[in-house]
Amino acid sequence: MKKVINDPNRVVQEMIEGVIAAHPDKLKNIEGTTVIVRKDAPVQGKVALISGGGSGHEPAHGGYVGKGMLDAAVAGEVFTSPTPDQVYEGIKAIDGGKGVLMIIKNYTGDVMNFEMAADMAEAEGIKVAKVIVNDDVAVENSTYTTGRRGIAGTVFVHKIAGAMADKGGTLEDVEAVARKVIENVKSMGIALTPCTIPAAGKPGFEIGDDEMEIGMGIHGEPGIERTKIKTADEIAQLLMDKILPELGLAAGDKVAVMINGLGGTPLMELYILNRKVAEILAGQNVHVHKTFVGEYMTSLEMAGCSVSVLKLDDQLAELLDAETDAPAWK
Amino acid sequence: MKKVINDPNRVVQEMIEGVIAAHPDKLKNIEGTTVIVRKDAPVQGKVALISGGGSGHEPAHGGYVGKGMLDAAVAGEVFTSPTPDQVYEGIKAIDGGKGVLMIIKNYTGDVMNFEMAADMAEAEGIKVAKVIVNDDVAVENSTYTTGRRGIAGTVFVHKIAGAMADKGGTLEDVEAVARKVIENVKSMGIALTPCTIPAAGKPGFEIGDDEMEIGMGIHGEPGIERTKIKTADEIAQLLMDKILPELGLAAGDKVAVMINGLGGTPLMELYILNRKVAEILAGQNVHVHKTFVGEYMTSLEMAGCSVSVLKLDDQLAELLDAETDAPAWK
Amino acid sequence: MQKDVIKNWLFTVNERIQEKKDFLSELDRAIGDGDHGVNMSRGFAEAVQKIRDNEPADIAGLMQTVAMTLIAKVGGASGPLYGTAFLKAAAYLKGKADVTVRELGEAFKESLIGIKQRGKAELGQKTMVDVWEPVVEKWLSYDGAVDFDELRALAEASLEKTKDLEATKGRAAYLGKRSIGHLDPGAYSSYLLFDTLFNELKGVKA
Amino acid sequence: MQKDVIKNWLFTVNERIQEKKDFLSELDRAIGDGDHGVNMSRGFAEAVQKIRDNEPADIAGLMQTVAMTLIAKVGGASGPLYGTAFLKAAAYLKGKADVTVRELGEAFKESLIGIKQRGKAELGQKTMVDVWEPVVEKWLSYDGAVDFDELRALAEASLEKTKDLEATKGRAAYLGKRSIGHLDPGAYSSYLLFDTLFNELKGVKA
Ligand SMILES: Nc1ncnc2c1ncn2[C@@H]1O[C@H](COP(=O)(O)OP(=O)(O)O)[C@@H](O)[C@H]1O
Ligand SMILES: Nc1ncnc2c1ncn2[C@@H]1O[C@H](COP(=O)(O)OP(=O)(O)O)[C@@H](O)[C@H]1O
Ligand SMILES: [Mg+2]
Ligand SMILES: [Mg+2]
Ligand SMILES: [Mg+2]
Ligand SMILES: [Mg+2]
Repeated sequence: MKKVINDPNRVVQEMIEGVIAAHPDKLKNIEGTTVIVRKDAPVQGKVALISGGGSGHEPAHGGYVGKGMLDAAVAGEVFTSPTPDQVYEGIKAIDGGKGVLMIIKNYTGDVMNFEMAADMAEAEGIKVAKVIVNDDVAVENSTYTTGRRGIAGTVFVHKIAGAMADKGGTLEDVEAVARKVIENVKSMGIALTPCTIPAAGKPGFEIGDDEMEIGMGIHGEPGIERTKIKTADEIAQLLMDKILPELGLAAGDKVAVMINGLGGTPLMELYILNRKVAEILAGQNVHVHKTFVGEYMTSLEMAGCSVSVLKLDDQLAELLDAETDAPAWK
Repeated sequence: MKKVINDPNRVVQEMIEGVIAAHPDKLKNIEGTTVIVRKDAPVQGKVALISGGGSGHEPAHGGYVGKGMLDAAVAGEVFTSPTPDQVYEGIKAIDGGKGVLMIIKNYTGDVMNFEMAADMAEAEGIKVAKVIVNDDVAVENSTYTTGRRGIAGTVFVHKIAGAMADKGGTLEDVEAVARKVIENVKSMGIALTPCTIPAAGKPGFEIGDDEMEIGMGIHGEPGIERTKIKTADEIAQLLMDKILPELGLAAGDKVAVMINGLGGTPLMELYILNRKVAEILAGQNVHVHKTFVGEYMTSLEMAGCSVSVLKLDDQLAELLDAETDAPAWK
Repeated sequence: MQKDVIKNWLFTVNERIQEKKDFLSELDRAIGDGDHGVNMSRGFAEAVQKIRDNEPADIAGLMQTVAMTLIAKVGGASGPLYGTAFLKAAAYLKGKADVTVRELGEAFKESLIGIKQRGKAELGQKTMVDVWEPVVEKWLSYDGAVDFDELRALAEASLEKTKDLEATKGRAAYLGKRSIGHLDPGAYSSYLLFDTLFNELKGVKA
Repeated sequence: MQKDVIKNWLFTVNERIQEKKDFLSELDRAIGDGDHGVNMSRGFAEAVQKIRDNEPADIAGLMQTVAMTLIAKVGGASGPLYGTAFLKAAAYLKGKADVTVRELGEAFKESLIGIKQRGKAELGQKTMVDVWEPVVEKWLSYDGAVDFDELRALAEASLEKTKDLEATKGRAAYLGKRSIGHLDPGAYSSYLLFDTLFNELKGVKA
């Protein structure tokens, strides 16, 4: 394991200290927790947004805290959902009297820990709503099972719901627009290499030198298929072949695209992938309103990438374009 | 070699197509070249800025093209300086009548190719000035030798000189402020793993599983020393021990800090490094005006990082803070 | 029964979990993310420490301490699930100085309901529910004396059955059919809980 | 001499460079970035192709074509250096239909000056200058007939000398003392140029 760290068991706390040291004008840490909140929290009279999950997905989620996005991000241990007391501290710190929306990625642990925190907060009289993001089309959808995972599309939920709250929306408004994003965003990824949880010290799985995993989750959860490595154009095609049918796009429709790196894949490759994704969308006469290329939701140093497509209407487009000062949004 | 690419020999051209597809409202490609320019180039009555170098350093340099930063970025083959005809095409495309500043990283090839392009442009009556960035304190400074390399500190030169041009500065003003940045920015990096040039197909060098290279250049050029891997705090300390004496900072001085990832190192680790860098500066009562943590000047998928410290006066701070719409600046 | 029975049980559970820490993680590595042993060991070590440092006054208090510690220290899926289980049991037993075996069974019925609500899981989805539900139901089915050996055997048999199931809840569900052939890690830790409990209760009069 | 002498020379240089492509890159891998063979092979293959497709009218034209092709196709350090060398020679020979050996020497003196200006290098810094300077100076030192064998030997000896030098210009300079003990790749490609040239010129009358 080659990492720029000190103690493998203290990476989360030290990372948070480094985040606050980098953005002391915008962010603060709730003492004794791993929660990052807006410096000016609680913002009175604004619906507050909280998200989070295991660490190792940086810049998610701390990088999305700021005016126009999240009010708080709760960091669990690497790839481990945060505990309810931490989430509860976050909720308390940001509630400005108009209620709090929890944006949760669909993992059993995340959902349960956030729900317990909500129970605790509601017992204190704080109004809490929640949405669960499940954009990963690699996993079959079924109400009987755990359902689809939440991956990079979550960042669009943060951005758009955050903008709605910033505009003065009620908790119901913010929740509704968050649900609308979730219904309209689909994602899928591939991985080329594993990553190593610092405290574990060894890679989470093994994969051949000429292999890739299609549909892998952001914690290294298995995907649909392991195959020989494919070209960028083939990867773009197979991801879009899974994503597009789920969105039911028609010619003239408007979308936002996110080409997300998992940590170890350089920007050069993400752009090469985007070239084909843009070509596929152009071929269907779908208009790309905005493209985001970079690292938005990572898996430590895993090599790989995901593509997210968000179908936009005018409301979503306007909220997506709204200003935010969250450090990791661009 | 595991990469999301198509043809290893076409990565640069395909990447540029992907960049333009992602930012069609802001950027354009000069046909038949690997030059990215502002969509609205040439901007009449503004000094124009051009930079570039080998590819593989993304988001440098195309990501820094935009209002308030560069007017053009010229991309060579991976880790190979672009040729003069390409640079010349860039200069011609952006000259708005007030002259062009070339921002060159101090590599023999880059310097010579840009200088030849300047000769060609001057023969056409275009006023061209140049600055050469040499911020890498890992290399001994001597006028007799090639001198110090240009690394991540270059991005500060783009930003500040770009802001000065945007404010209406003359070619002399823009050149002068660029030189001021160069005099006041010092950087140094370490590497944990090599990277693979796509067309070469194998890693550029070898390094043991428990080793790091101190002072490595962004093309894998050797550094000062190869040692056993150190902790994040030790790395921060040793880099700052080389950087700080060069800047002659006094208590109360103001700096900007860049914690730059080389491609394979996740943001988590960069923040852990920043924690200690911030602590060292605070210990000397140096005020950090702004911290940039992320990937600004990479070496494909190399794991490692660099630290840059820029000593600021009020002029530099104001220009650093000025708005830009370059895709990779945040 | 008095407080000491439950206290002894909790201490023994902790020992068994520390012993089986790597084994539990190994089970989780096969069909989950490999941290179940680490999670459980972190949670129970801390819970026992808390009890040692500041011993609660009654059984409900012991359960409450375990609940709060697991909730705050474990994270993941098993933290809230076990946390809820102990929280529900504590609520049921609140104010009771002496607790009958039947009442303990009723308390764990509350736990089972809590786990199922929290996790939205039913029997047969290859989770800890597959141990909890048959064991608790059987326990409450005894009219007179409870046959603890029978319950121990049932806990073990229920655990074994998870091997042949396809996971449809929790992280293992992403593996679909590939989850068949492996024991469920949470079912295993639940089996440990019951196995030690029934062993403890054998020596106690109802 | 007539145009064909120079054309044959350029074609032979290209063959030698293609032959030695991997060897040149290997030399560069030791003390640079390992691309010198690739760079030179790309540039000369293209230059020769250009000449074949559209043959220039005279020697200056041949030199000019090579110069422009190297400048546009090579990049890195060697592209502008060799490009400048051929550009300066072309300028000196411009308008000359027939060229004497002395004039060719004078042209290469211009090349040498161009290389040194472009690269800001002097003798002894472990670069191509270490082959160009002694060879060109010696060439111009002959009053009467030029001893091409002597020049060939000198080119080779000059190349060999780069082995013991410490690089202070170009990428190899970052290695400092560690650059000692390796031939300079650019010196090697320059040696190839001169070796083939003097071989060609031996058959030509001055
Ligand atoms: N929805 C659920 N309902 C009941 N039990 C569940 C559920 N999801 C997971 N589990 C149990 O939790 C165990 C995994 O716990 P653990 O590994 O600690 O958490 P995580 O899955 O978050 O890493 C599984 O083996 C299973 O028994
Ligand atoms: N400043 C310089 N002056 C003269 N020759 C130089 C200079 N810098 C480099 N060279 C020559 O260029 C050669 C390297 O060329 P090449 O590998 O093609 O370019 P790069 O170093 O950009 O990869 C060196 O071996 C040396 O002979
Ligand atoms: Mg887990
Ligand atoms: Mg090179
Ligand atoms: Mg687990
Ligand atoms: Mg080279």
